[in-house]
Amino acid sequence: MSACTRDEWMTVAAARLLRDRSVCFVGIGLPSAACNLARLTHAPEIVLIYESGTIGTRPQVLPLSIGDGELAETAACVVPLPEVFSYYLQAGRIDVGFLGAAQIDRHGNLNSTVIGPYGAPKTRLPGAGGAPEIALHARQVFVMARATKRSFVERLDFRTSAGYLDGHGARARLGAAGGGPRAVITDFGMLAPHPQSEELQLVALFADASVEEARAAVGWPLGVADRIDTIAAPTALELDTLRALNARTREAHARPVRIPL
Amino acid sequence: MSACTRDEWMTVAAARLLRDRSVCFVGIGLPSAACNLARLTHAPEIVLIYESGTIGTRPQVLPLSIGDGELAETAACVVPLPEVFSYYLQAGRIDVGFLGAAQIDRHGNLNSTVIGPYGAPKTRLPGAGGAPEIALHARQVFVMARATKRSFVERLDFRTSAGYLDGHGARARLGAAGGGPRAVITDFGMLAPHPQSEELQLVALFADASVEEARAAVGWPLGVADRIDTIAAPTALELDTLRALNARTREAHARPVRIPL
Amino acid sequence: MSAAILSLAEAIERYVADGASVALEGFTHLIPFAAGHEIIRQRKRELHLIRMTPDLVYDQMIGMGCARKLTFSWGGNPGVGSLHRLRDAVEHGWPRPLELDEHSHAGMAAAFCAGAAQLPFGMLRGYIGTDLPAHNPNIRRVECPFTGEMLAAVPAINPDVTILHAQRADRAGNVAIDGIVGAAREAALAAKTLVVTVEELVDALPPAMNGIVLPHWVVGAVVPCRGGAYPSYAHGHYARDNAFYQRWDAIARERGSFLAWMEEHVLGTRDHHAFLARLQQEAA
Amino acid sequence: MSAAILSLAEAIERYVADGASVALEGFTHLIPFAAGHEIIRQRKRELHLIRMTPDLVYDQMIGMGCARKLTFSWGGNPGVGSLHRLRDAVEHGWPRPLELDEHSHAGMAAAFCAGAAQLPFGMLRGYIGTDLPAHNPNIRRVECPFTGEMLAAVPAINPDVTILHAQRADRAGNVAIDGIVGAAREAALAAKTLVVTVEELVDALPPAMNGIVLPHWVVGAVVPCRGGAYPSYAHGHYARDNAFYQRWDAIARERGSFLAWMEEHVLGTRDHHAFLARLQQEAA
Repeated sequence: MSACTRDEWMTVAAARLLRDRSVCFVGIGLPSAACNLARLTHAPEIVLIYESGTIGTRPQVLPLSIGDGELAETAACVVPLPEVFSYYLQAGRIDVGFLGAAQIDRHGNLNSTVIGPYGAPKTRLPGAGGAPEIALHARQVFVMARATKRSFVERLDFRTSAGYLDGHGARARLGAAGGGPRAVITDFGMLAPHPQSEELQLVALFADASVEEARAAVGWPLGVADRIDTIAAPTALELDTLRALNARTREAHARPVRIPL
Repeated sequence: MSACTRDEWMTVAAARLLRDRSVCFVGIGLPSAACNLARLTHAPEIVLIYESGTIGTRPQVLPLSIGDGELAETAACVVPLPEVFSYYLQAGRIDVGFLGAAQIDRHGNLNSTVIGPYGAPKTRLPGAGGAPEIALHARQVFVMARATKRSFVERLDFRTSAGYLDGHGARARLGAAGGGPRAVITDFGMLAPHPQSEELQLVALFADASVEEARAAVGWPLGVADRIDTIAAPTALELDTLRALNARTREAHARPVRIPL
Repeated sequence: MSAAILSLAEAIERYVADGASVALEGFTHLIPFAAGHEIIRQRKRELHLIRMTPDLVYDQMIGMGCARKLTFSWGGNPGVGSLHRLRDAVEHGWPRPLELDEHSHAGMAAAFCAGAAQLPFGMLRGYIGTDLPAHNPNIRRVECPFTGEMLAAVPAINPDVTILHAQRADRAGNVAIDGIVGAAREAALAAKTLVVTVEELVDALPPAMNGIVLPHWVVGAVVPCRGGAYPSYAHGHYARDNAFYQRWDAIARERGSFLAWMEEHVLGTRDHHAFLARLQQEAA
Repeated sequence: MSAAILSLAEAIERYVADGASVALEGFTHLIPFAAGHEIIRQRKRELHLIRMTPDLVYDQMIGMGCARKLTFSWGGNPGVGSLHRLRDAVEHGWPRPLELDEHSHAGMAAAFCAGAAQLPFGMLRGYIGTDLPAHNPNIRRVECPFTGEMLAAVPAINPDVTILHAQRADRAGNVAIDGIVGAAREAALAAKTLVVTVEELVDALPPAMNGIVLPHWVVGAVVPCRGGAYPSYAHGHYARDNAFYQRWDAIARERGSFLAWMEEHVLGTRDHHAFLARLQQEAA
């Protein structure tokens, strides 16, 4: 497995966190790959929900968009989007929500809105989408984001969705129902909140990564847990399954589409 | 047409009030017969909605209940009941609502809840159902009720749904969106609100009924419009169509149902 | 997480506790009669019954003394007339007094929707000019923070258990409903536990796309129960027995005839199959 | 009362006035691209564009100067990256400044639902711990009259015109949608006028039962328009052209390449058929 990329490792590490039969609210990109990898390996009965309203979907290839036809065709049912957010997410029926972001701070708060001032942005990002309420209501949130000092920052330019706010129970005091970001899977390993301070600290490293690499990639003084686990390299099965999924996906998305004339 | 009953005449009179293409929120009983008679005669494109969620239904026989299978099978679509009340009725998409009641007062307010005090009723009636919001939101309401001094009363025991409240614009001042009870079809003819006082007054009589009969059947001193129209007897087409509909209905409902063993 | 597949007796025993709030939903269509009868057989007491249209099945449960409270919006025998047992309970406290939590359809629908969405209240533009709010402290008002308009508010309904009847479920517990659905889906999603009796258990549901499916992980238990909605109906399986609804008027009018009928047909039968067999025997 | 059957040019001319609030909905699926292009061809101006996920069609309208304001909840090229024209408008005011009314998906869904129900506001348990309310006075709070809990409130969205694309309509104007629907139905019912472009006009819709149908009397106009969702997709008719979405990133990155592409493909074609023919020619 020497040639395994960090993206692959992140995807495998995230997939391993998912228990069979758990109900996941899936976003596009690495989370979608991780959830489907879990489904194709150790969690065949995992329930995948995409915010487009596809409930219990089992795509053969990864969707490019959150609303690809593949998702609808393989779903147990398709419901209107308002129902996904009110009857499923807000109602507390989601075990795991996945989020990514342009910026994350030490308490797992996320920015996907803007770099620079809101009214005069340096970079306008896509915005909130489902994130604020996923962050609020999912029993646990997993964040997947590659780490740099520009993305793992001391201070967010904008708080799009709540992690642990200022920590020390601030989130719970505000009445957020879900458990918050229980894990941040990044390209050196994994961060998790300290039980009291709720500050993200290093809890696991990929087998070929180091604490120094982690500290160099994070824009705040990164705390380290008493014990740092090692995340084993992807197994042959995991890697083969993921690569086959990605290959099927590339092939499907490259297939020329007939212009509907 | 000598043998035409007053129920038939009421049904025909109500049907004649319905314009083609109007959207009607239909209740069970005489209103259902009237709406379907209209559909089978002069208003083939009338849109019938039953509160069970059947939109644009075209039943071959009259339903016994508001949710008979016949309604679903012949509907343009079937939507959940909350949507009927929020997306259709409350949203102001209903032209005509039909209501009946155990008691009606001079301003067209209706009681279908209780005779006697609410906490210690002499007769407990079925209750509100859809009536309060039909009364509020339909562009116009038609009431169908046989008249006696016990049903057309000086004072309601309970106000289940709003007509013109105390009249003189009281309804509009309360912010009710719909137009209120524009016609009360009863077994001597028709009442309608006076333009200023909004008190129901006699505006039309069946060809064989009299003002005296009307006054004798109404529990308040019944006002009479400047001009009283005569409601022509049912035509042969109307009566044949209605009787055929009722005969089909009786036959269908008498058909023994296989017990699903 | 996945739904258990139970017998009806097991499901009622396990999920309907004395004193529980229980919603048997289904609007005319798919009324879970078999479940109501089993609640009567198991002599459940002090229930808070919830249902937009109590119908015959609640008339039976109320008359047999299962209920202390009723949340409802229309309590009649559809197309026929009164529910005599409901009336007797309200008018004369027989067999015991019945507390009423009374709404309009629109209000109760809003309350179920709020329950399904886990919001504390539902709102509507309704109840204007009616006496209901004067008799029900559960009908209040809320102000629009943008326009200042006052709207009606009702508390969310979240039954301890909702029981539905549906056409089919698969072995994982996914439930599919065709036809008139009323507020059944909202009542299901609002419940702490959902029990669904079904006409048939199948290996795989037909493709649903935009149809009505309750996914297995919101379903507590699935109960195979053929004919479980009779004398109501199951679209595609059997028709509503309108004649039974008409006969019920005479059966339920007097306490004696009601009790005798219930003794013989419900308490005197082991299960829904036996109940249906008894009726068929009588019809023959 | 019944829907008019119009050409796309007629429908846009008649129903989309300069300055109007316009929602082209459809969540990834059934995005009404043809209608957006016709709005550009007719050089509509000062529009208040409304859409949960602006997507390429809004990138195009914004870049061509049709919009003064955008109500939205996620503005990216799905699975690809940025909407460069949206960014240029927000970051540099090119071709003109764009006012933002920014929400989360849950908030915007609640606003569409309120619009469809003709309620003045929608509510949700949301926006907690986010900076959005600080920048959007349209996100407020409302107190539950039963529990005292504070919930988020958003004003109803009621567009002057909503435009959808759907698979089929019948000649009366009943519209049927299969597959992913997003908030399209709520946006449709919230609109003052609803225009629907469809893949095909049929004599009779297939039986719908619990499927998604917009009845003819809520539809203002139906526009036959084959391929009207391309490069988005119409379930059962054609697939999403993911490659086009990826190509758009390069086309839209610079003002010059964007304008040249729009001139040639949209302004330079008479209608959607000609647009598709031009693309096919290029692909050959």
